[in-house]
Amino acid sequence: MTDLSVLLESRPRPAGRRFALQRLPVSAKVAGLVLLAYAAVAMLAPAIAPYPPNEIFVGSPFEPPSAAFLLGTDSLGRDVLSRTIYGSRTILLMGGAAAGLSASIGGLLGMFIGYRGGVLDEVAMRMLEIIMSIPSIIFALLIVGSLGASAPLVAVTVGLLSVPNVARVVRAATQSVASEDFITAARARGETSLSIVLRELLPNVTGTLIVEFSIRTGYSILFIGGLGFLGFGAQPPTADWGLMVNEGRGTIDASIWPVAAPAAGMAMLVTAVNLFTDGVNRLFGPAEQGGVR
Amino acid sequence: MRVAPIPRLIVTRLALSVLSLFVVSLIVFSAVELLPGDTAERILGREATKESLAALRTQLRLSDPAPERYARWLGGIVQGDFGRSLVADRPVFSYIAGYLGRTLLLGGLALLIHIPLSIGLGLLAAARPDGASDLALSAAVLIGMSIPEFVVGIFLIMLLANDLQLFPPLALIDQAKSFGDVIHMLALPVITLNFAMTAYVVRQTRNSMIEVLKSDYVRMASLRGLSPLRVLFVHALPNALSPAINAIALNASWLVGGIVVVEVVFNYPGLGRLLVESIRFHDVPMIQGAALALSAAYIAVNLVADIATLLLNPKLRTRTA
Amino acid sequence: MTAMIRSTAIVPQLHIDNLSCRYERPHLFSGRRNKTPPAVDDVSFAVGAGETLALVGESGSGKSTIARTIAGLFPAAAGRLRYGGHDLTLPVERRAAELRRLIQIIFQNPDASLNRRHRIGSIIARPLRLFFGLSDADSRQEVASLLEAVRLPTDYAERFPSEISGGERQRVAIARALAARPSLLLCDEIVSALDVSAQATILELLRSIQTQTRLSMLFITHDLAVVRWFADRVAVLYRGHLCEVGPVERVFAPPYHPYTSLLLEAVPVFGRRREAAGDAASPAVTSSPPTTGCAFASQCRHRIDGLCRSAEPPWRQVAPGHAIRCHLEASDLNRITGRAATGARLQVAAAQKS
Amino acid sequence: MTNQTRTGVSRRTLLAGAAVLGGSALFPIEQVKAAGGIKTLRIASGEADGVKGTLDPAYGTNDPDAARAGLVFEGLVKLDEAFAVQPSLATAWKPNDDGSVWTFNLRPGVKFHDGSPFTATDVIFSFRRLFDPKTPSPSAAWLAPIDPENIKAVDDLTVEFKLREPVVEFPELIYSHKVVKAGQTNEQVRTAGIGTGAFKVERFVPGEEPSTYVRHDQYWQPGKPGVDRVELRSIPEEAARIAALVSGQVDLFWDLPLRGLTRLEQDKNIVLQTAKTSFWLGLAAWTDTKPFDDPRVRLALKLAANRDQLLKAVLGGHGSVANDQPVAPWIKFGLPDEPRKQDIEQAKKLLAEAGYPDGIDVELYTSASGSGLVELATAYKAQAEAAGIRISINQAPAEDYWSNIWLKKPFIVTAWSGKGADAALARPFLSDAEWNETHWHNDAFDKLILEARRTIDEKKRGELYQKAQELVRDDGGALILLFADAIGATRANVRGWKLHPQKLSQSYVDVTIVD
Amino acid sequence: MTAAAHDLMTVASLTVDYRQQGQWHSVIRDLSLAVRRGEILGLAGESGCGKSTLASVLLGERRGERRLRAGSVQFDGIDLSTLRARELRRLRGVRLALVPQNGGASLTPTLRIGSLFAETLRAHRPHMNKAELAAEARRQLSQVGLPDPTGALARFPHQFSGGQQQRIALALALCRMPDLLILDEPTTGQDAMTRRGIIDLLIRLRLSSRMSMLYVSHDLATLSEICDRIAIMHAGEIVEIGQMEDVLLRPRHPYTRALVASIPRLEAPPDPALLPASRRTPERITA
Repeated sequence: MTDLSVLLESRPRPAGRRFALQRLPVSAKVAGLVLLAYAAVAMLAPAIAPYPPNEIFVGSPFEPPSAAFLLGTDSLGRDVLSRTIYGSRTILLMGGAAAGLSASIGGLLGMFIGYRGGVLDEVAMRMLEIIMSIPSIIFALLIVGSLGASAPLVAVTVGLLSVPNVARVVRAATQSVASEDFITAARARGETSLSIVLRELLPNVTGTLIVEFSIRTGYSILFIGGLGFLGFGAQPPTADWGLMVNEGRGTIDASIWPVAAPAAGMAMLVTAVNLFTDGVNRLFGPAEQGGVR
Repeated sequence: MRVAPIPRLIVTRLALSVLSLFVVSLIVFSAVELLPGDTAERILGREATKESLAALRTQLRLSDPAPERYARWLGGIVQGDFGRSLVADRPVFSYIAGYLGRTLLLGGLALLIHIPLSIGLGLLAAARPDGASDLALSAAVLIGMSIPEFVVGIFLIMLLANDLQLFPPLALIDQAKSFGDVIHMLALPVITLNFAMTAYVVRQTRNSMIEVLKSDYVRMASLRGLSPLRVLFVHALPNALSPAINAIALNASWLVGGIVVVEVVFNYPGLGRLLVESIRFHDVPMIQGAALALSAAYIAVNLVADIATLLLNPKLRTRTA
Repeated sequence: MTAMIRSTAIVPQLHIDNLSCRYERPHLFSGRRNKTPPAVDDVSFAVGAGETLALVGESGSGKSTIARTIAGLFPAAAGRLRYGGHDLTLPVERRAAELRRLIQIIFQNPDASLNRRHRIGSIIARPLRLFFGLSDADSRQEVASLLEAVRLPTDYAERFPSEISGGERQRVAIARALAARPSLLLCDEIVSALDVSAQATILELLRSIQTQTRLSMLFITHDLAVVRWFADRVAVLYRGHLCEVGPVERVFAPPYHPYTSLLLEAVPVFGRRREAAGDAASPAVTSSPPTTGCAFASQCRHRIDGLCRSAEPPWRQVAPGHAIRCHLEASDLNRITGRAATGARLQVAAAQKS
Repeated sequence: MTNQTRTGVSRRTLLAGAAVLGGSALFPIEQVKAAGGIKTLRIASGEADGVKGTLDPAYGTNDPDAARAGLVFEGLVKLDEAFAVQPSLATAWKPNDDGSVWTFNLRPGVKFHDGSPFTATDVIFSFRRLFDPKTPSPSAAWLAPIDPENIKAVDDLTVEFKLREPVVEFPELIYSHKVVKAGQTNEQVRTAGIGTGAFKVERFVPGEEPSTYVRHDQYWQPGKPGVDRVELRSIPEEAARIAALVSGQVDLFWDLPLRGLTRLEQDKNIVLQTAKTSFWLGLAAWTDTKPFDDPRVRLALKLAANRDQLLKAVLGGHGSVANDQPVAPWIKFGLPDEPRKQDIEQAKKLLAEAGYPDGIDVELYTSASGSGLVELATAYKAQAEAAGIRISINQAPAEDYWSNIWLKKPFIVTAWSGKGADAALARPFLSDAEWNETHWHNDAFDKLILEARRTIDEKKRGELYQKAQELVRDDGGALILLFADAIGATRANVRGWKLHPQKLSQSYVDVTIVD
Repeated sequence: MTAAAHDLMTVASLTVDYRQQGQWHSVIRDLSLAVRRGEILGLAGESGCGKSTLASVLLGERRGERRLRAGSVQFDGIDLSTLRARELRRLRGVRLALVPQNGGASLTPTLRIGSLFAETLRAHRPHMNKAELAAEARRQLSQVGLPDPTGALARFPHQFSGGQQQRIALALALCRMPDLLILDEPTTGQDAMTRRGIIDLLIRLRLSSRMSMLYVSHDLATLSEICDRIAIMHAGEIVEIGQMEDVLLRPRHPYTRALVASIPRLEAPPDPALLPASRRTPERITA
């Protein structure tokens, strides 16, 4: 007993640091597996889809599900299963790209203004508030309407529209971190702003960024689906889920499958994304504000 | 600014919103300018001839430079004149009022159901955190939220209107003869919207309620021997509502813009559809009017939410001693 | 006046002359500036080489603000600050690397001052890289000896802050400060968030480091008992105003500034139950101190009505290097405050010590 | 109150409690006459025209416009289901020898909605305003033979058109041009719409749905119309339209989707009507542009199509296959011949002969601007692939299709509404036609048309038109693939309505509603 | 005289477990303790030793993540663990009250001080009218030395300073003059002056009433000012208990000794013997 601290201080043991993923709740793990399955289906689409997605009259129109057509056929006799499988590519790519775009630009912007504060922060926040006070749908319709609907454009548009939301959340997270003493300590050491943002701040808002990314993924998928449904997204004959629902709904009485399959695909995907979001949110602490819509 | 009492909040916000709306109009105008094609082409469509196009362009003064047209429009706005729709050749204001009214009616009814429903469910979930009811409820609302609203709408029409014939499939509110009819007609869109909105507020209410139930003051309230009901409704609930209100405000502002898909599915003549139509026709004054109305509604919703938050939170309402 | 409150015995290294600081946030859209009373008002003191100056005061007295201003983290509204040949009025971003290295600051809460996402080794290595250009490999040995210096096992370098106790975290913060090989350490309430046992170890550690390195220290605390045994000199701060400065033995002996006296009375006597209560009513807390007169006037038990609230109190040199800022004469102070029970008890203690 | 939703009443009782909350004052619901005995016919059109909507027959080009104008206004003549001209406001008409002067006898005793009598002045006013530069009417282009200054009132009930050139089928030319009351301003015509039709405007605000009309008590056909009131609205979504009809929210449609009608066919409360039309869908290629400049390529394109399959895919079987010429066999002067069969080998051979042994790569533009256009492109692309015609589909925004793509791109999907033989041939295929979407210049064809227009003799004229059709079929740049049927549906209690093959010519004069 | 006669609260062989990540861990082990009638018992220990858990168990609080594995807690002869919620409620506030560490956080932010008093008084005396309630609240507030008690009733908790909030919390706890007052670190985190004020209040209370108190704190110096007896708690166990002077001035248990030695005192320097021998500091660290 030479050292008091040995006697007096209770010292937390280094709990074998588990990977973040392992600490996710079960529901989020299941959701993660579902998302992996989606990714696999999307990547392997050419291999697993029984028919080419856009080939018409592989069967007669509106065939009910059968061994040949597991999910039946649509009005052009196309295989609904194959189209649904291919549709996962479009939506995953677009949703992921949009979310990635908003999380990276919004994240950087949020960190920067959150850290710098002052007049820059005031001006930037007002600008963001103003942009957010225009309902995103107006922007989306204007942009997609003016430049022509194409998958990359829709993804970029939806991504950019979420930038203010992400920036706001990340800014708030940054502010609470930026007021902590380790940031002050870094400043006192004379670290550059860039170094502080990247080395000190970034690791501490990673959780927020991950949560925001997954929130934005769910949001983007729904938004892109809605645009597709309104005819402002992917264009026929693309196997796009929103578009498929729109195309199929006129003939829903003849066959429900052309609507039900992409709808279910979308619902399950977004549910999985949301459950996953929920899990990472619990893991990394609350990053509210944005909501999922 | 949040420490400011309510009147100052309102004044500041109103001043700011004027600026916001100005920027909105500028952005929207520029965006429309970028659209290919022009109003005359859109109006005349396939039947257009060179002569009729030229005549219509002159009539609508489309060949004036863009800044001049914007300045003319802005000049009108300052005097309370929203201009005339290029396509309808009627004052924009008369449209905005009606369409906005209907959008607000639908959105309002949706919120009327939404607020008690989602807060109630949130409290239910918070009653036993991670219990069976909490998990089931969280899962249910999460799935509800994850289905795109157009899918929900389509299937609700199939199920509740076509098969069970409980509600009319379309929201043709002009056919309503009483307020009861209106509610009956709007039932499906209202349900559809609630599908989308519920989860977030339930989650917020649940989380903040759980948080508040763990707080010192709730603990102390029950340690002072107060009845559980009093602890719940007087001590816990008012303090748990702020995040729920923010979530509701987010939903409400989502409603303002996101309602367009639901309007399309249920054939409801709301502002969102007017906007989509106007974008199709490049009807600049109408787009401007609709965009401003939507933005103003958005700003108002957020202002109301902030005031509610202020009212609920004495810390923000009064100055610190 | 400035000279009066400076000890003649020290060779000043850090000079703070007439420092004032003010918190105000310009509001962009209202265009108004929030007029707040200064957080630090006309404060002057000096810290000598190898000396420990304790800055004592309650929360909100401005003591942390002073430390931050010295570190260049907060702008001075007025006043002159110098360290050796360096001008300290510059914000940290514009200071020379050498100056940044020489002055290191340690914060109250080690949970907040260590980046949770970095391993302890990398936290301590950071100043080594920044100031001495050491690569990660080169700094490993240095980190190990710094850990040893603060009596932590060297394998702690691989741990994250969450995996060690609060006291250990504070030692990591000290090691990080030492890594820069500073000559002035600003310690901002560095033990007040810790359990008493951890407190003792940290204090002892700092003390032994100081004896070996001749570090100067500005030691900020509200705990008089710590000050009594840790500091060379004491400066007492009340709401941004300095009210008493002097060598620790002098300050802890009569005559006291009325505020110092009150502070001393508040310190519990260990192992003796009190059988009588003092004046129970808490002093009326006003939201802002008076703009004229003595800052302490409204709480002062020996207030001279008419004078204290209207006129700035003068500095009175009561002993060499010991100054009190009060309208009362030193003899009066001695008479009034010296009789207080604490005073008596301290005199006894002081006598025992000497 | 005739057409209540089936479950409306009980539902409403359930919601009676909710009604207490608000009361109808909360929202300005357009008050409908709810008095007993008023029979309201609720019609829905497919297309929506939003705030662009008008009653003015000078502009009315889209479905809802035409439907509104059809309720409120009447023309001198009308087309029957076989596209033959029948009397309307004119009781009789006759041309001079070469068809350059036409005299119309007007129906006596006809009253406008405001009670004023219908006379020759109104006819002259109605036609002259079409040429007024202040009324940029798209119709003016068609009516070029009319000289507005040379429309004369012979007497109160006789009008004479002195044309710039002879037009043998002048009544067909003007059947869609309605008569408005003289002296109205454009704005009045647009929204007040004083005409002679069976219904007068009760409420019409462009962009506000629905527009409502009440019976014209002084209508010239005794005992008509059969309903008291008409409610007209657009329901663009096909599924929504069907649902609304099934649930009884509307009574009548004339613009139903051609595919997926299962639900309506099974519903006992719904009566479906089908009519053959000459509305055609097809592809148009510029005959002056490679590779379409070679007639063999054009023929190969035509041979590559499997028309029966297209009919099923694009129209769900509700239509007929076409034979690359625009006049359907059931239309007057239509060429009755067997449509082309798919012949991949022949198509390949033709392509090889034309110098494309490896096939051709072409870009085809389409858009969702009309029903079936995208499906047609998709389906044809798949079929043509076998013949070495590799198509990449470029889908343009629907809004801009007719202004930016049509007539501006060399290979597009197109569609033309049903017309008489002359219009169907002349408007797209005359060398100098403004809408020559195939850039086809065939002097023989031009001559045939012009000659037919001067030929009074019906039989001869028919032969000329049929020859012209053959030329289009064999040499033209248009793949005219399908004629679409029109499908209409009513609730079973709607009687007396006959679906007109032409959207623009629907009439509700004879409709009654039984309880 | 039975134990119950002079012991107000008795804890016998208490073991309390907490559940963490699905596993139960003991935070209190086989702990026995008694609070005698009219005494002030200090419970000292460093953070994480289980003293706040003990206070909570003594108040009869029940939580899902916590279980009493063994032993009993008796208040005036009543076993708290067997009480039904309604019976427990009748005890709380009336006979058993808590002053929490953070007075500010313990006051519902949305309620005015007046309402807090009114509801607390009314919960047990439903017949008081408004005027009586206000009068009683004012009396309590002035008793704890809050300036302007009348005005205070209309204000919200956040409008008071930390020290004042703590006084209000104390006044609320004293509302019904409970038999046992449990104070859980009531002065931690407060300024010296505020702490002094609260201690003075408690001393006055001790002198004027025979109320029993359990004062939980890590601050031995403060405990020594007011406690009759002191119990030293370490890692879920009581390592030493006895008269205040005995425990603090003549500690027996090594832990108590180490703890006492590490306390900085104004009067006496720290005992160098108890401080660790300084290790050699590397020469590298030079200014």
